Amino acid sequence: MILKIECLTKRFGGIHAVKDCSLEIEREKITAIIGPNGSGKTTLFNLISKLLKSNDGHIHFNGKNITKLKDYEISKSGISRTFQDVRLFRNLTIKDHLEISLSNSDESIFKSLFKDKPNNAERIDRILKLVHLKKPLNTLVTDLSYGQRKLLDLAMAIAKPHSLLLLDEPVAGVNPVLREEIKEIIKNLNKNKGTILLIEHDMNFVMDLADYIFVMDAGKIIAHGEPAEIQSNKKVLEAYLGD
Amino acid sequence: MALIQIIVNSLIIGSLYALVACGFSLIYSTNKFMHFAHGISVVIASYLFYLSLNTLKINFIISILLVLILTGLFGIFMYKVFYGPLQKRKSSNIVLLIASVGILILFENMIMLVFGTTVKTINSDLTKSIEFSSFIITPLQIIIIVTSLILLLLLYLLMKKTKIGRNMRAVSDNKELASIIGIDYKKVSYYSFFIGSLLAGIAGIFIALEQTLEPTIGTNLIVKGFTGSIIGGITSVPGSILGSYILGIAENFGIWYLSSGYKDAIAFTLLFLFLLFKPHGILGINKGIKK
Amino acid sequence: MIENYLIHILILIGIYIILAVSLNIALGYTGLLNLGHIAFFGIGAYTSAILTREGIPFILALIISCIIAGCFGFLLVWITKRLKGDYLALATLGFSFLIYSLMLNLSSITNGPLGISGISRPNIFGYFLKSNFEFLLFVIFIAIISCMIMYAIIKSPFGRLLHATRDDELGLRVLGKNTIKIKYKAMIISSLFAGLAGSLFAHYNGYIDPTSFMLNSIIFIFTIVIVGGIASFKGSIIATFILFIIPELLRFFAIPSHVLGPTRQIIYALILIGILLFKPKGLFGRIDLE
Amino acid sequence: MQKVKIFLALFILIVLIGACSSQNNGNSNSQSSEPIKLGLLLPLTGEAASWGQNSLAGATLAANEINSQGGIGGRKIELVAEDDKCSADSVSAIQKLINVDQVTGVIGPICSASGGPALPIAESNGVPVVIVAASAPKLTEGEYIFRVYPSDSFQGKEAANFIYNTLGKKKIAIVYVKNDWGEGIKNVFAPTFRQLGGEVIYEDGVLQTDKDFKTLITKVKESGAEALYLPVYPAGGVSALKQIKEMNLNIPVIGGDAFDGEEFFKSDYAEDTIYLVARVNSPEDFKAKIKNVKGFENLEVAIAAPLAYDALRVMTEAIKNTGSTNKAGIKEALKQTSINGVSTSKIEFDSVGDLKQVAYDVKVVRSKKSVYR
Repeated sequence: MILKIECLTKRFGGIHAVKDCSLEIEREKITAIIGPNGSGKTTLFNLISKLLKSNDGHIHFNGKNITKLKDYEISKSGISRTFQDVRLFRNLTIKDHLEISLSNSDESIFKSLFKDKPNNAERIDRILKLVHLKKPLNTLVTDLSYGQRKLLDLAMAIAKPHSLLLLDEPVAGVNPVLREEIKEIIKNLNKNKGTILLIEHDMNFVMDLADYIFVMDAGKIIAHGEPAEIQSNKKVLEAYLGD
Repeated sequence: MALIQIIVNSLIIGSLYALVACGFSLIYSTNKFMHFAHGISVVIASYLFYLSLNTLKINFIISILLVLILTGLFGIFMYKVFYGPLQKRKSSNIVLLIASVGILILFENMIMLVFGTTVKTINSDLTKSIEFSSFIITPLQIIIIVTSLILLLLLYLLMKKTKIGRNMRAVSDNKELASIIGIDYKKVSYYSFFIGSLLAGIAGIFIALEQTLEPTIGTNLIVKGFTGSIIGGITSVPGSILGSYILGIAENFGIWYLSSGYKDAIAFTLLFLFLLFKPHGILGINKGIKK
Repeated sequence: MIENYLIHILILIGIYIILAVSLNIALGYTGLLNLGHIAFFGIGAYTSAILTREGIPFILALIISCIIAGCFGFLLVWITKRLKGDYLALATLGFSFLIYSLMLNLSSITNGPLGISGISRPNIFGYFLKSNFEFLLFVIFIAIISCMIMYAIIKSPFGRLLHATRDDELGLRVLGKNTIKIKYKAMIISSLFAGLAGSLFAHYNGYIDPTSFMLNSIIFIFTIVIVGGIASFKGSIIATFILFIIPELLRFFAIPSHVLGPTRQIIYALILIGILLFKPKGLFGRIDLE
Repeated sequence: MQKVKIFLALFILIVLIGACSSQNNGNSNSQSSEPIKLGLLLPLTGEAASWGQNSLAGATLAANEINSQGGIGGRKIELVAEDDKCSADSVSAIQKLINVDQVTGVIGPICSASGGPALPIAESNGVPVVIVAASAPKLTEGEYIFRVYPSDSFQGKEAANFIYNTLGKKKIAIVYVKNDWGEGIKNVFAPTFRQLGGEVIYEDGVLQTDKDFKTLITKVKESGAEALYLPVYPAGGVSALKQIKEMNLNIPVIGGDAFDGEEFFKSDYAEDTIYLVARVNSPEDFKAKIKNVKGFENLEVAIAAPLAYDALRVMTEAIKNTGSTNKAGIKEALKQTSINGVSTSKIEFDSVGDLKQVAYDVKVVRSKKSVYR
């Protein structure tokens, strides 16, 4: 068990975006959180990666309590994430983005000036092949298509040293061909022992991908289990069809 | 006994700062950039008033109206020639700020060319002092304080009750949204510059009567007005007036205990403290200021 | 004889290149809207002048004034780290006004409005830089070293983080980088070199007073970076040349002397506004702030 | 990285071209007939700009008169004016005068703030200077620096004597402008007044940009001072006097020499203000002559005009005595030169370079005119 969340709560004024959420993520498994839009999935992600401060409850990662850590500390402790609306550095190139993700010694001026920089070229190529991003290294991110920007965001999350990968709606607004490609990428990430937690509101994308599924509605976890159980679960259908 | 006189002095200078600050804050809250050249609108108003009274010998009341209208138009001229094109190109606030200081330097030196650098004063019988039991004040100073307080109310009503005011608040809150629901933010910007500069006109006339005229007083005036706006809340026009009174009180009581040389130091310290601990000021709205 | 005057202008250009490039590190590369840069220039100048007046050798005084300017840089970021955009610019402007009024009022240390005069020419290991030409060589040497250091930092992996902090600070934090610490380092580098430039200015001019660190000079140095183009190294260098040579050229025009002064200021203001209106990214810039 | 190297190499190249062309800075003392250039270091913008205009008028008048009598040994006088903005900008201004225009001598400055940084440069380049009005005591320490206006130390002493002995006021308040001129006068006035047995009951400095003195005046009223010594500039001074009248502070007000100018007399609040000024005669016929100098028809004439006029004349007199434009020779000549000036009857310099004979007049403003008290 790599990630353990206990009754995590987040209130915006009166309304509860996330209410007493508890869940556990198994190592080297693909776990998915599904639920209709506005069910608090993204808020949960933002609480885990500390873009938002929780009102109470706590989070354990690799056995350590990370509730009190700052956002960059949580990222440094091994959690990488992507964003639904991709965040990239608009004046930098693909190579820059991956160099920043890969390096962990660039924050100290002395090290970054004098220490001989490891040649990342080979690692960058490997990652770009992994995410099927076939673009010259020095293209500016502003010249990339929406899909390519998604792939680069994924590549950066993979490049950053991590033991848990959080994917926020990896295929939202992506053409069907690319959807399958991303599904493939996630699959072989998991093949070489990657632990993945992804959010998706599209149920059937997740069904044959995830090993374990949690279903959220109105900020609470209403069901969890193997994909097969979830598919037949009445409460899940109600939440989605909203009768 | 002198304490009451200090309070009166604070109110007088506070009112002058308020007259400068409210125009600046109106323009800032609508257009979201710091119009530093507002200081020169005040100076131009003073010199126009001097010109029409002393040189052209125009009647007092007509001169006032003439100066107010001309200063308002000067505000629109500045927006049309300098700020409009910059905003069309979506220049950042910093670029607009630097442009406004460029405009300040430009017109300050033009005035110096036209009117020369010697000190000018306007004599008026409004400055015969009246001695009360514990303080002394002149009719002009009473008018200044009363005008400033009336303006506090008028501007509050303008912003809250009138159509223009509502449009200004809408544009200042969200320019794109405002234009979607049919508010022509260009026209609103023109209005804000006209009214804002007209307020500068009022400030210019009173400063011409109360103090002496020099081309170089623009910079000092706008720095004090901007400090008053920050203290009161730069996004709230009535707040900027309140902030200016606080600045007036702080300065006068400050130099009552310290030397007069510290007057500006007190203002800058207050500015810095508010920027750090209460950047949206007393009445301002905390919108996107903190992380 | 003309080259004495040329040397004088080149010395000032050398000093202001260090100042402009160091401002660009904070403003252009890291996106910190620092209107208070001239305060570090003033702090460096006054520290160096006061230390050498107390008999401390020039080189030591130079280093100490850089360090003290750096500390003030750290202080400014620490104080304003919760602000952004307009309010950060306002706070830094307030900071420079505050430093100005301290220089004016702490007469026991800074002589107040009288300023400090008779600041000694630098002596490096016993060799006095008497003539301007020697001083110019010294300034060129320091300017080249400073530019190389700053250029190396910008081109290093750390430099990439500066760009990333400007473009999307949150995005960078999610990649595990402590952006507050990055901003501290950027401002310390920027203020350190501004202090260095201040010290050189004090020892060249031989006289400093608070008025040379006020609004006109705040906007002058800022305009150099804007005209050159933000986040453009050579932009800042070339713009420093341009913005120095133009006002000096005006001295040669046969403008009737009693309108000479105001006309010069008007032409300067028109150039500034013209650049902003017609070449917003500046001469060599590719980036704008928002 | 290589982009910067090319650029900085270019930077060094320009310098070397500039530097190696010639290191000689021998001053041209050719006897050819081209004009003798004299530099004017004056504040053409900023707060003291009106003084700059006056000096310009005075110097131009003197030059025109000399040129109409055939110049010096057949060589005409040519004036080159540079704006020192009454600040440390004087450094690049004087650099241009000395190095580009290769002036034989410099007239000015008006403000001590400009004199401080600039005069040492003239001294080290061996260029003779006759200061028009910058009155900070230490400015004339250089051997090449002379002055046709008394140093501040005189004005402070004279004012103390006048107030204590003539006016008979024992408790005095002093409000001075916080700049080199104001501070210089206060530093001499206060000790002198105490030595005479008087008491400086209130002392305060105001910023040059300050226009609101009501709280200050309240403090002066509270202090029970019998008179107010007010060495400030006219801009602040007129405002202060207006507020003094408004707040019924009925004690005599004594100003510094900066009040001596039509711009001050003509203001509506200068009535009954006493001020001390070095006896700088500015006779009416001289003012008339100034007014018909081209470009200065509507100038409000102040003492800077006769001062600049005399400064130029004593410089040209020294050049005539030296018989050449050799700067060192002119410096020596200036030490012995003595002329009948307009501003002061006899212009002669003491060992330091200040006027030997100084007289102060006490003047008072009566119905917009300045008359002797």
